[in-house]
Amino acid sequence: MTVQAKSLALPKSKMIENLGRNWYKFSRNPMSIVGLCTVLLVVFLAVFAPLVAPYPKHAGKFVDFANASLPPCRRYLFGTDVIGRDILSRIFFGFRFSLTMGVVVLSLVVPPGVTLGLIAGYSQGTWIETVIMRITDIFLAVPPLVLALAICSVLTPNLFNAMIAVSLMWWPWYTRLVYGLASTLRNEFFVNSAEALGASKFHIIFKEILPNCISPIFTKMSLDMAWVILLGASLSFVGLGVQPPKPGLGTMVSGGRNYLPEQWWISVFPALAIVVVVLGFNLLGDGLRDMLAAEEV
Amino acid sequence: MKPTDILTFTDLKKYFVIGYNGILKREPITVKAVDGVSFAVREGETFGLVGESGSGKSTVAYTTIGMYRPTEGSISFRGQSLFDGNKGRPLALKKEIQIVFQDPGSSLNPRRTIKQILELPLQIHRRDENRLEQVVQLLEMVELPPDYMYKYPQMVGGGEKQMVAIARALATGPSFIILDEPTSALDVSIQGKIINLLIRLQNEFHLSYLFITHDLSLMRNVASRVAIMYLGKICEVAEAAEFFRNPYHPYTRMLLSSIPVVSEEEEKLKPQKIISTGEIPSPVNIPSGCSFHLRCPQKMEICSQVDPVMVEMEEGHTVRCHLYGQPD
Amino acid sequence: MSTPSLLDIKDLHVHFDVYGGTLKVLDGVNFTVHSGEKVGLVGETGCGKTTTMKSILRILPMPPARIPGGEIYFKGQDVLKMGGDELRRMRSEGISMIFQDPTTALNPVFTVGQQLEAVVKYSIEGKKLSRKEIREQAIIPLKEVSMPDPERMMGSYPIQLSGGMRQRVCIAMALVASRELLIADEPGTSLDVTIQDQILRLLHQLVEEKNVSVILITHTLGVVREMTDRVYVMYAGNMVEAAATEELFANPLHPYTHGLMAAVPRLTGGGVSDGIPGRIPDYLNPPPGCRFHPRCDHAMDICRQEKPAFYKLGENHEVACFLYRDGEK
Amino acid sequence: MRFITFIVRRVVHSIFVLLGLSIVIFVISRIMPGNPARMAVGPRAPQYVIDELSRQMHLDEPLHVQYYYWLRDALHGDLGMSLVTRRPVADDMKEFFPATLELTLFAGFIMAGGGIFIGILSARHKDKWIDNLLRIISYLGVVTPSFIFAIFFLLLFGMALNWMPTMGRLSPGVSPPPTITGLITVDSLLSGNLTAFFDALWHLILPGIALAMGGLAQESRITRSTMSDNLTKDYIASARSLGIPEGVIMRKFLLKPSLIPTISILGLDFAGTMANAFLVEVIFNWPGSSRYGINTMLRKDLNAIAGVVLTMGVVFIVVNIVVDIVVGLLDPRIRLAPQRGE
Repeated sequence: MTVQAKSLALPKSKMIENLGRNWYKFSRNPMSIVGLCTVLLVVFLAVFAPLVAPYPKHAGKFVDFANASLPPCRRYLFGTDVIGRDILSRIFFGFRFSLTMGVVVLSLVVPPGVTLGLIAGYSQGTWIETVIMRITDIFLAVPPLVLALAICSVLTPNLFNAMIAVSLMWWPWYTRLVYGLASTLRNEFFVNSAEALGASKFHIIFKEILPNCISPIFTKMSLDMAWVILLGASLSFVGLGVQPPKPGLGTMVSGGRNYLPEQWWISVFPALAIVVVVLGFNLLGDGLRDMLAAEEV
Repeated sequence: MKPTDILTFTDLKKYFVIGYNGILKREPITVKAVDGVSFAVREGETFGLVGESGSGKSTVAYTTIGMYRPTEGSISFRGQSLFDGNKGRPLALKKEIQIVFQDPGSSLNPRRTIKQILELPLQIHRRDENRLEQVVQLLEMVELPPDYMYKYPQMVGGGEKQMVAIARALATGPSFIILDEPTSALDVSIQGKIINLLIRLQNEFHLSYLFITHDLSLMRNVASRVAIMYLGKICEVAEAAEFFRNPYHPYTRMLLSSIPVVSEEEEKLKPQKIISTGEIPSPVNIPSGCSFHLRCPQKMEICSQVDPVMVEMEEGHTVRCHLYGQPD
Repeated sequence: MSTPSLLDIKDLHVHFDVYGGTLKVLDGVNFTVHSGEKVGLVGETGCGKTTTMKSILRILPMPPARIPGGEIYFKGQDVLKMGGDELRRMRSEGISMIFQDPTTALNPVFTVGQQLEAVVKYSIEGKKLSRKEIREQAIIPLKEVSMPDPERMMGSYPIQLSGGMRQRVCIAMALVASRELLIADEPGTSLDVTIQDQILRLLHQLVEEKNVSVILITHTLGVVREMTDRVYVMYAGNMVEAAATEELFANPLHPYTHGLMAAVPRLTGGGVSDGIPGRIPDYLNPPPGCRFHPRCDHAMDICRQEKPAFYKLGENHEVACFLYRDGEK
Repeated sequence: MRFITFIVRRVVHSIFVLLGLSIVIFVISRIMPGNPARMAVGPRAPQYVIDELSRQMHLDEPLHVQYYYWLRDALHGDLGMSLVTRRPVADDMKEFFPATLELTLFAGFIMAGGGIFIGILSARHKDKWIDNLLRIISYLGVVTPSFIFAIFFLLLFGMALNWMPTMGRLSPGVSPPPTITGLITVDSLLSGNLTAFFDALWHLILPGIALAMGGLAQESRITRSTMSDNLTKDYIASARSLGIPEGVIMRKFLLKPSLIPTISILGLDFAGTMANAFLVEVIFNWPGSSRYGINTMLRKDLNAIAGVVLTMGVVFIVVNIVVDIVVGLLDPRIRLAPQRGE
């Protein structure tokens, strides 16, 4: 009666077939592919900035008044700023700051936010749920940028403190998302059945409920990458994020503001860079939602 | 030797507070989902519990497996109470009582394979044997091919999902299974297979069942004894054949006469046309006296004042209705 | 044909375009209703009953749905070729449909009164009525469905009503818009047995009074036996058998109908049959020939190759099965 | 009756949230490295002045006592002194806040009105060229931060085409109306000074639209997707099958249920608008409390920061309550939700 177990291993064809099905749903909307390519390009430029940028030295302390305020030309595709630094190269390095901001904030925010949301969602009707959700409500009572500004202003302004400020502000959004999901899943019969079997709380929260929340969390993470970069640029713009001479995209836009409209390229190109990065992550996020949402049905 | 009782319900009550009236005085609005239910299931028997929505039959099931704690009264399994003290139910007792839910779609986790689903009870209750072999055995027990273990629930049909749920219930080697409307969500053509499978398993493993459904024709073919519930209370209990041949309680008769049947003999069996009238009252404000009096064609004066008590008409056939005399 | 047919569906095909290909759901459906007749349509989940009915009123969501072939004649006119106004006239005066789930068939943010008045206002003779007259017209159907306190009902929202009440409101709305054909999609199946019994008896009485023809869709054989004159049995997108109700219950021919009849538990006890083995076919690539052959124990080679036509047996009993190809068993 | 208990519970809940917020802000202002008293009087002040000020500010007492005094003063409207303007923060807020309120309300109207209009337009002509065009525009709106919109608008309409003013709330020549509500457009209407009204409106357009773009995009996306979802619902098919003309279905039976999600996220989008006001006001030199906030933040003026953030919190909570009430009126399912029986 015992059956040869090895023959029952998960057939390779099954995994490939799943991949094919997901790619089909992801790529049905061409914009998602545009998003994916944009993100890959930005990541490539950020990682290989020193090799790829035409003037890597311009990203640091560098002065070249001879070539200051040149409009876009063959030697400087995006022109130079008032101190003669090539804007294109600085944008490549600027991508580094944006991506680090996004990755660091998300890795600081998602684990605690999701765990608190799961615990609150599972322990419905108990004081644990009330405490966690009330604290979340407080943080969500004020727009994230405002509180981030407040925290930044208190700390010495630099990229690291900006990341801390945004992270302090951002975890409640995940707690509320996962709380919503977990509190409905909590009443599904497969959870009741696991409890009746005597499964541990840990198993129920992390092995039964969490897998059903993965796709909405993943979709939100890719959309939030865009939001966090946007927020970082805003902080830098008002001088609370990346400090000159480091090439933060927001800082560059703010730096060029007083030279408008004559030397428009100093602000416009970094602004476009921000839009491109944020657009890329948004399109990627929507594509992921289409791919993963169909899973729910 | 009189068969011993495996599961005994004594005056079980379960009230839910679902809100508060007024802003200041905040007196609670309670729903009396189960309001004093007593019956016993014998070893190896299939005891049927039938009733419409709001009757409390599912609440009885959920309280038995520990999803809710009873407000009053008790449930005891082979003499041992299921709810002593407020610490959880011992694992040994959890092993003995299992449940199969109505909706196969929501009782299996869509994100876990059937192998993972079946492994959970094995991990908790039967740590000794080789896990993979046990899973294959369980699948064969419910007539499913072994390669089903790598599928996700949504890859299989409704009937097959319910078979997996039955396999999961059998995994701990229980002696009592609650079947909460196991085939209501399935088409008639698949229902037969599940019912016959359950009967075969009952004989093979000497299981006792509490079978819950609103479909009386199905109940006639499954249960040995039947109890009918209305708004949290039992109205009538009888041996199956007797229950359908000679129903006493007006509600039982009304329910029987409302069922659409397929053959002439069944038509003859149905009591003469009792026109069902009125809506099922909401369990929030249950009518006074006998809760059925608003819809009862043989309503008497006393029915709206005094709530009748269970009376034994014949051996094993009890009914709760003023028509049949009450102990003075 | 004796009396002129009110509704005549000829060789209707309906396909749905989805991920991975096309669902060939309806595969040449033929269905007729004569005026004043009560016709039952029996079939299990996913056999295409509701798709057929929705194509009559052309309320199938296109895309993903598509009608590659077939005609639907209502009083001699092909519905699929009707222009906007003719279609609207047919819907507001000819045919109306009672949806299966009363909780989703009523607009949640409008009162019962507002929805009923809208149906009256945009019906053909509704144009010349004043606001007051519209309101009076709207209350009448509520009384006809024996609704307690119709005045208060006009002002309440669907969420405030019980399942049974909502079902009655759906019937009332359908009464305003149907002079000739009423389609009831599984009326009351989502409700309790005693409430469903009230709804079915109400429907029966209204149909008699207004002598409207009815198509009653259901998956419960008992309901068909008590409520209809003639029955169609449907399986996987095809009509497999059609007959007068007593004839069908006395002498079921098609193996699927046999299996269905045997599977229904009887009040008289005697245990339950094992039902029909296997599962309904996948519409992406349905089995060739007769779509029931993978589950049929009488399957012959011809069944696996060709699609059986509707063979006539006796006065009005038709069956699509090669066992009866030459007229008798 | 249940709706009123719903609102009362909502208000009580908001008060607790506000209290929590005040604790968060207080903690932020106290974790600052360095002594707040020294910051207040500047580095060159003699030590005894600093010690005296510390005592006055109760800095020597435990944290929770400090919080108690701070809260008590705040409730009496005394938010402490601002370093930047040397005036009580409360007065600064009275002077600057109405300007921000006017700007954000103006942006709010554009966002709600425009968002719903565009959403309906693109849902009605689903997948036609106009729908795709609107979707791309709304996408850009979501993606581009408002300060970049502000700069583009400033560059294009302000400087290049010179259609609209790009500085302040009123042109120099125009006499401002008497301040009744502090909102120039409203005051000028009340006092019948039409030239000031149109001039103020003219000044509002550029910063207002720049601020509203993000919210406009979100609102139109939500309206469009809800409308296309609801199109497949049973009650729409049922309305069609009962002969109700398509136009009536779209305008009435489809529109009302589809607006509910749109309005419920209005609160969230309005928050986004208030946050972005910080940047737009700096760019357009708009004398609002957000620009005041930025200046105080750059100079670490703790009391002012606390005042600005607290006001922002109060406004946001009030807006959310209003949104909940409107949604409750629109959607009977919330207003009359029956008791959850078994």
